[in-house]
Amino acid sequence: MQHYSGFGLLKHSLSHHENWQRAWRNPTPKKKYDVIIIGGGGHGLATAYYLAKAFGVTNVAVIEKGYLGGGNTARNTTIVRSNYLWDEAAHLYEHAMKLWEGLSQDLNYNVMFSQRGVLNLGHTLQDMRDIQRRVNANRLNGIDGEVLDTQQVQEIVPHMDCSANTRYPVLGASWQPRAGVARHDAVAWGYARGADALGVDLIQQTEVIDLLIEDGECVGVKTQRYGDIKADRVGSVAAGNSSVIAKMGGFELPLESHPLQALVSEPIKPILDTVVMSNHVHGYISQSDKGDLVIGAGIDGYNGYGQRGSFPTIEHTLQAILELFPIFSRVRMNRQWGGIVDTCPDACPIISETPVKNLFFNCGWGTGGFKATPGSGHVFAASLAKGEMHPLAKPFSMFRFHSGALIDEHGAAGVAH
Amino acid sequence: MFHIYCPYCCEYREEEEFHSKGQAHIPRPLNPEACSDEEWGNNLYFRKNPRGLHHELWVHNAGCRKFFNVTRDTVTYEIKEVYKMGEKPSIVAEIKA
Amino acid sequence: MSQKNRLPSGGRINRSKPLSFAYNGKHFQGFEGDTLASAMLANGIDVVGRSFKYSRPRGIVAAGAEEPNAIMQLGATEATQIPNVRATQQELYEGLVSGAVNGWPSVDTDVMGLVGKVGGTMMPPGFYYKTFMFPQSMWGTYEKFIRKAAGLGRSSLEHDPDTYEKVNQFCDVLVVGAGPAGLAAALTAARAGARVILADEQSEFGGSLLSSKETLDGEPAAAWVKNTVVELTSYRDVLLLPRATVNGYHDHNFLTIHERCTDHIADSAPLGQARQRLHRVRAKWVVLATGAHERPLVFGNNDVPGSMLASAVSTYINRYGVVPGSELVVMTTNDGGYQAAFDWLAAGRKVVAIVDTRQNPQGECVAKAVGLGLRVITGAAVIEVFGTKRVSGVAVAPISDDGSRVTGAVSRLSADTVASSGGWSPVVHLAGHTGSRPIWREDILGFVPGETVEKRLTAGAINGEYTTAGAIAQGIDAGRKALAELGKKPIDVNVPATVHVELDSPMALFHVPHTKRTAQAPKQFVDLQNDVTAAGIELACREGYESIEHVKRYTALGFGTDQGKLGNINGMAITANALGKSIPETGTTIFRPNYTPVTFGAIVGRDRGELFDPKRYTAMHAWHVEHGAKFEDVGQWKRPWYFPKPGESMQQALDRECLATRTSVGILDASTLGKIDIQGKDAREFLGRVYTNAWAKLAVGKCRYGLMCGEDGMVFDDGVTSCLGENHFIMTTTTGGAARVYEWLELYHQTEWPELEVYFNTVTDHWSTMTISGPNSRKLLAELTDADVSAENFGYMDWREMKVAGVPARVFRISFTGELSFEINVQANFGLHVWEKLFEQGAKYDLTPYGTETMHILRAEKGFIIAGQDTDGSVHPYDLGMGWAVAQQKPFSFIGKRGMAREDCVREDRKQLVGLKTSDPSVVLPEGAQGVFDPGAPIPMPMVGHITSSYWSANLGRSIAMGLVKGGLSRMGEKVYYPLADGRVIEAEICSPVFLDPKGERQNV
Amino acid sequence: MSDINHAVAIMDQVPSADAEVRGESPLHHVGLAAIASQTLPQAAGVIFRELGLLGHLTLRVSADNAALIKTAQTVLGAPLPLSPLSSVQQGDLVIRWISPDEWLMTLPNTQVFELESQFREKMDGHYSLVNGSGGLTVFALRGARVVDMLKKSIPVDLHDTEFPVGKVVSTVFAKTGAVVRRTGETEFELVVRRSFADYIWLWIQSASQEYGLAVEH
Repeated sequence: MQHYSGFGLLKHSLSHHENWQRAWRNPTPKKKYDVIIIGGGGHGLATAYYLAKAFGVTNVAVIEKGYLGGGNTARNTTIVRSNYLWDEAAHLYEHAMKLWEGLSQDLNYNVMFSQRGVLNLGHTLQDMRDIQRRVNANRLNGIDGEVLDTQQVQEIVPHMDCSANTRYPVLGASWQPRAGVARHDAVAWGYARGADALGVDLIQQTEVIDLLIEDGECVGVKTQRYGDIKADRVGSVAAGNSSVIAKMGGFELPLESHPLQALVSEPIKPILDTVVMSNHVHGYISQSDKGDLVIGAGIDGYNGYGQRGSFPTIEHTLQAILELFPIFSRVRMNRQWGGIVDTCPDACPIISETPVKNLFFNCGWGTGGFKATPGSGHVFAASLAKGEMHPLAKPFSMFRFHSGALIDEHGAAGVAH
Repeated sequence: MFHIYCPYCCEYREEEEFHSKGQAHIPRPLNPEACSDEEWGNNLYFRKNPRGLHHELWVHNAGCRKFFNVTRDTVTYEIKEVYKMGEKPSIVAEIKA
Repeated sequence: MSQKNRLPSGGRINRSKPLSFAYNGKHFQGFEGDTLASAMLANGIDVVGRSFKYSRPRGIVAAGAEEPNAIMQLGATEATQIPNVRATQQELYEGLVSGAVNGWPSVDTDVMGLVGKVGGTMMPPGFYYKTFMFPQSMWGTYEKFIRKAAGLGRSSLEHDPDTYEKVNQFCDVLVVGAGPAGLAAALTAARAGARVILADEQSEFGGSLLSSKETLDGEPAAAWVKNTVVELTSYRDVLLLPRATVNGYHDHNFLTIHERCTDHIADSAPLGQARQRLHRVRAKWVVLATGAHERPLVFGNNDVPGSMLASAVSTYINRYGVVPGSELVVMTTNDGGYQAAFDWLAAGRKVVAIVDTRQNPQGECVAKAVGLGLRVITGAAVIEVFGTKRVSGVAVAPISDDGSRVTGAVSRLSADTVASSGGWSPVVHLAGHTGSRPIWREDILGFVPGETVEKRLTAGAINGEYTTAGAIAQGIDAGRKALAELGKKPIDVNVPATVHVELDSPMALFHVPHTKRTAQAPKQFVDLQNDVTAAGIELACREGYESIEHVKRYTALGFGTDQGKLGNINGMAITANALGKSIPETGTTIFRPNYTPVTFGAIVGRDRGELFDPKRYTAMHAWHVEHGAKFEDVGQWKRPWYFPKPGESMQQALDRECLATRTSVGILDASTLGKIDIQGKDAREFLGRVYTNAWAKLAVGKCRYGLMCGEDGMVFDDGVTSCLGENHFIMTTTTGGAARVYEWLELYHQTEWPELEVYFNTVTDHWSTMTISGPNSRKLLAELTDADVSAENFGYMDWREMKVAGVPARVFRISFTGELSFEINVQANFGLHVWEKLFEQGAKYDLTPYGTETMHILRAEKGFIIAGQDTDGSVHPYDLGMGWAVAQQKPFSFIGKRGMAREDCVREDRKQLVGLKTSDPSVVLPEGAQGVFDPGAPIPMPMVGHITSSYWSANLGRSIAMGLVKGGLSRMGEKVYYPLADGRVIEAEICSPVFLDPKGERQNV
Repeated sequence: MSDINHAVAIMDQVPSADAEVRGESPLHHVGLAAIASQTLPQAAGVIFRELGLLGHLTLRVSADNAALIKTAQTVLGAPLPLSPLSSVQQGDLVIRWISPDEWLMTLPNTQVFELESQFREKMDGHYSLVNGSGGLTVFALRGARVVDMLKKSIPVDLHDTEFPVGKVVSTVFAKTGAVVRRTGETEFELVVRRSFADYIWLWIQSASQEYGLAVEH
């Protein structure tokens, strides 16, 4: 793999950048693989990368119906944090956080992971109880976190209205300094380049139209473009389309795919240096390196695969933002869009075996997928490599919805992020 | 934003007056005690979540407060039909063999 | 001030109304009717900004929404700052203050320009992915510089003085765009009596006709526009919206229109007026007549100021009376480009040459040009521009007929302006917002709207129909189609006669060749705002970023505030060429709202500040305010939190309120509790199904506490329900849970058990509820009623009807404090009256008002839970030690019964709610503290549950707490440790949550 | 006076005149009288009046139950508006269609108990009649710009062909709800919940600003 560096840029500038290698090949698939991953988003590509890099499984194909990183990886608002309430979720997201730190170097691809800190605001007494509860749990789980009072919040976000005369005054916040944002597309591309270099075949523009199942065992996939492709194990990482793949396997998932909308302002000069989230007034905001204010909130209430939602959601989101930042009243919204998020009843993912042997699912990330990308990929890769679930993944079995062992993170996942 | 015909108010109203309540036609088991954990869990949580025609439950919560069913394409967002509680849809997704 | 490029006559500006404006601190003059852009050009301002990445000088390119360069900072005061205003869309007003958004020390002499020149070669697309990685710790520093360099204008730092309106509109036909097609469509629909909205982003209706020299029915085009607008104005059901951009096309024909009401008057709205108005439109039919944007040509240094769109040159001359230069070279791939030369010549300035990329163009305009003595160079192209801050000359060379390479010697022409026309791109943006993908048409070399499920029609240039007569005909046709669908009878509208001009077919040219290979040629810009070049796109493709979305994201093509209106089609074509694919194969990126940016304030409207969210008040709210209550937000309610006396700390106030209630009598405004009236012969049965406990035998006149669970068996609400009559109950819910519980009951009634004869009615607001609590409460009540309220006749958990202070009331003898309590309910219209009478009468008992905090303390002393604080959706009744409230033997399987029997719900070691006494009674555990059994365990420590409620109890003279503890109910007397952030580890002992009066004697007296 | 033996408990909730109890409408704290004295209806595009302290009764009964409907109409001495979104006004009595089995009636508060008693006497079957007088109030709005103001507040088509005089809709009003009835070409009436009355009053003031607001009392 061609090494990326400032020196490399200088060298290539002398040859007018005409000699850069391809970041990844465009191969035609083999007849059979050890592992096929359905879905070339961040999680799928990370899974492939770690399969090859960490677990020595290189005979792997990632099959993507569109283009790499073209789903929620391309549409999320790039927030990365690990301050989740319950042990199971906290450990999984912190596992991801540790991989984020150093990911650019590991991939030799700058994913611009910017640890600028995340504030989760509290506006009611119960908010503050929940914040105390979560931060205390985080600290005892070895995750950085502090509870801040209004004054401390104001110091971190000088332009936010922390006065007492707002409808829901800011009473305080939880603060995770190690949290932040990353360049979403770069994550997919970095993993793709890394996986490709280790021999993984990335098959784009190829839709899986069925699963090959022989007496209860998954032995591969049927694709529109290349017909049948065999595999010892198949992992579905299809996010919003997971229920569609599950249907091919003859079972249902505890999922509903909802539109999740986000928007950006026009680029403006730096004015917000951290990530601010509020469950109560229901919105969150950060500023990209390009200068756009990146804004989002909750999912739309109905099922939707249209990658778009309803306008009132945008209105409510911006109402929340102006409640927090009245000075942004004259800033303008440049663009809005929507993704398809597969939400679980307990706002936690599914990383699981399925009723079909050798068929594994990684889905249900709802609004919390991007931040988990490295950890999700790593534990799913471990599970696919060994054929049994990684300890961090075990609590996220789809069968918890039978036993009742849910992990309710609605509090921590209150607004979509 | 959807424009939804309320079968009780008998006119189109804005989506803001309604709430989606998810998949329709999931009757509560008559004898829950007879359900295994698996059956109960399936009834409680597992959903069709189709890409395409979807029969879903909506409530006109800011209007007449009646619940009713909507058949909607989850990709184009076209509403194909609305029908009252207890009625059967006339438009259904073709069953994949 | 001189306007050296202003023509003595012509255009639609008012020379008798001069307006002065400031740009970068210098003062200039323009006229009424100018845009900021036309006024800048009139004054010979060439450089209006610096480019994003290479910091190259940039000038005005276009005359409308597609302008990529002239992005200004506007505003005379801090509070009225507006970032990123497009000069081509900003009408000039007296005293307008503007500035460039970047460039240091100034946009003319910008040091970053040097960096751009030197570093530029090291900044190919995605360069930042390839560097700034080492050392890891440095990224934060690199990032600061990147952020500083990026961004365009700046946000105001003060509150916006203006207001923004939002209006819901409904119509039969919404016509988007008031050019020839749109006007015709609107007229056709309006004449037939349809409800029509016609919106156009410009200050005047007319679109292309405003800068056209065409005649319609022998008169200037403007006359036809005027007559049409006059007729439209005469119809009652027609709404005409100039300065109103349709920005978003959402599902089921819902569109948003951003109307700029006063932006053309000042940077802040006159008193009493809204600055902007957002129309939320539901249209039965939509006619898109959004026109087309001219495509610039991509050639070397095509970003040097003085390089403009051919149509823009014509617009500035014909509409604004401004000639943006003196020596013009036109390069065109089609007949349309010639008009710029004709207009330039008519304005009395020199046309150096018309460079037509076609080998042998035959259109009438060619003959006309020759006839006018203009030099027409065919089969050639301008391959490069000379100059830095203004075009000084161009390099012209013959090219192959497929436009792929230079075929001969390069000659140099001197010029200060290059007008280029690469043909037209229909404005299909809105058509794509609801998921429909545009279709490529080879005959017009452009994308047109694709199939849609929406009730949408299109007319005019958006369909590739570029003649005025054709556009008007299509507009009329669209209007008639809509009328037919609406069942309205059309009335004829005539297509005015126009002069027909014979046209030759255009040439497909998206990337002008150079003698050097693209990578080595001077920069050929595709997206000016984001500094995306043809070489950059080819590099992205070489590196494997092959999807058009990859190219967009890797190079930032179309990411600007113009969303690539000029560059996208050229970019796609160059991508297609680099990949050896066709343009349709490559496809477009997805079009999303907004078409042009929309002010946050306009989207928010008046739902901000005081009106961000309702404040709900009880009938006694004014009294609470008067008596110095501090308030707590509970849902949307403002509830008294506590009532401090002057000089009192919160804790002192709470201690006083608690003691007064336990020793004499206190009063709580409990009106916010949800109340649901339930009637019907099956009411009892229904209660039995939704509550966990039994209701079959509750006698009339009695009250009972109940727990409500979801199907998962987890508690989600609780409250007291009383039997008012054999078929009549009143249910109370938590304050926050009222709406949810009511919908829950309706859901089960309407979807599961419609056969049960029962009706539910919300009566929360109807009753004022005041709870008097404490040993003296009976005395106090007795003094205000004739009814017998003695223990014998009015027992615990009974309710009685009586008059209190002369007001008919229902009084419930229930207690959330553990004291003798009476909950007095009267019609809310009389609530304050009774409340005040209680205080008059209660003075001698020192009747003490208390708020939610004291209520929480008093109930905690008794171990009563608060749903939502002591529960979080993950605990069932047994976890709460409230198995006594679950009637397993009920015949019907109540909601929650099956759920709480699931494998995981019957584990022994579930977290269970217990009382906790700190070993040091003076220490109050913080709520939210996490407990461990082994304080010495290493991180991550195994946690066993958290503190849900914790208070200082003045009555007990110690701290008390409730919390969840793993297996807690079977660990009485054991110790739990709570390590806190400040390093303290607090030791507590597990105990019963009932800290006071376990036998309940106080409430039973 | 307690009526505990009946299947359904009703109570005369209005104090007798001699009790000297003052009733307070939800906007009592605003002091509308004072504001009214300072505003000029002639100059205003929107004219506001609170019709407080009215009797509000909600009748729930299935429209399919012909017998009960008939009885109800006899008791009311007025027809129940059976077609969706319609209303009936007869003297002081206004009956609004809310849903296929629900009607909201307003009448003088002092007549509520009498009517409740009549129903209990005559109606035999599955229905409910609930007194909501304390929880609801009526805002009467009139003026040349009332429609424009309402267009900012509710997502309903108010064009006279779509919303004729007499039509009733329950809908969202800003961030709460209201029952909206057209009482004249430029006259409307909102039935709103007590706890939201202040919010809606604030909203109406703000939304009417550009047209001029007057208060009547």
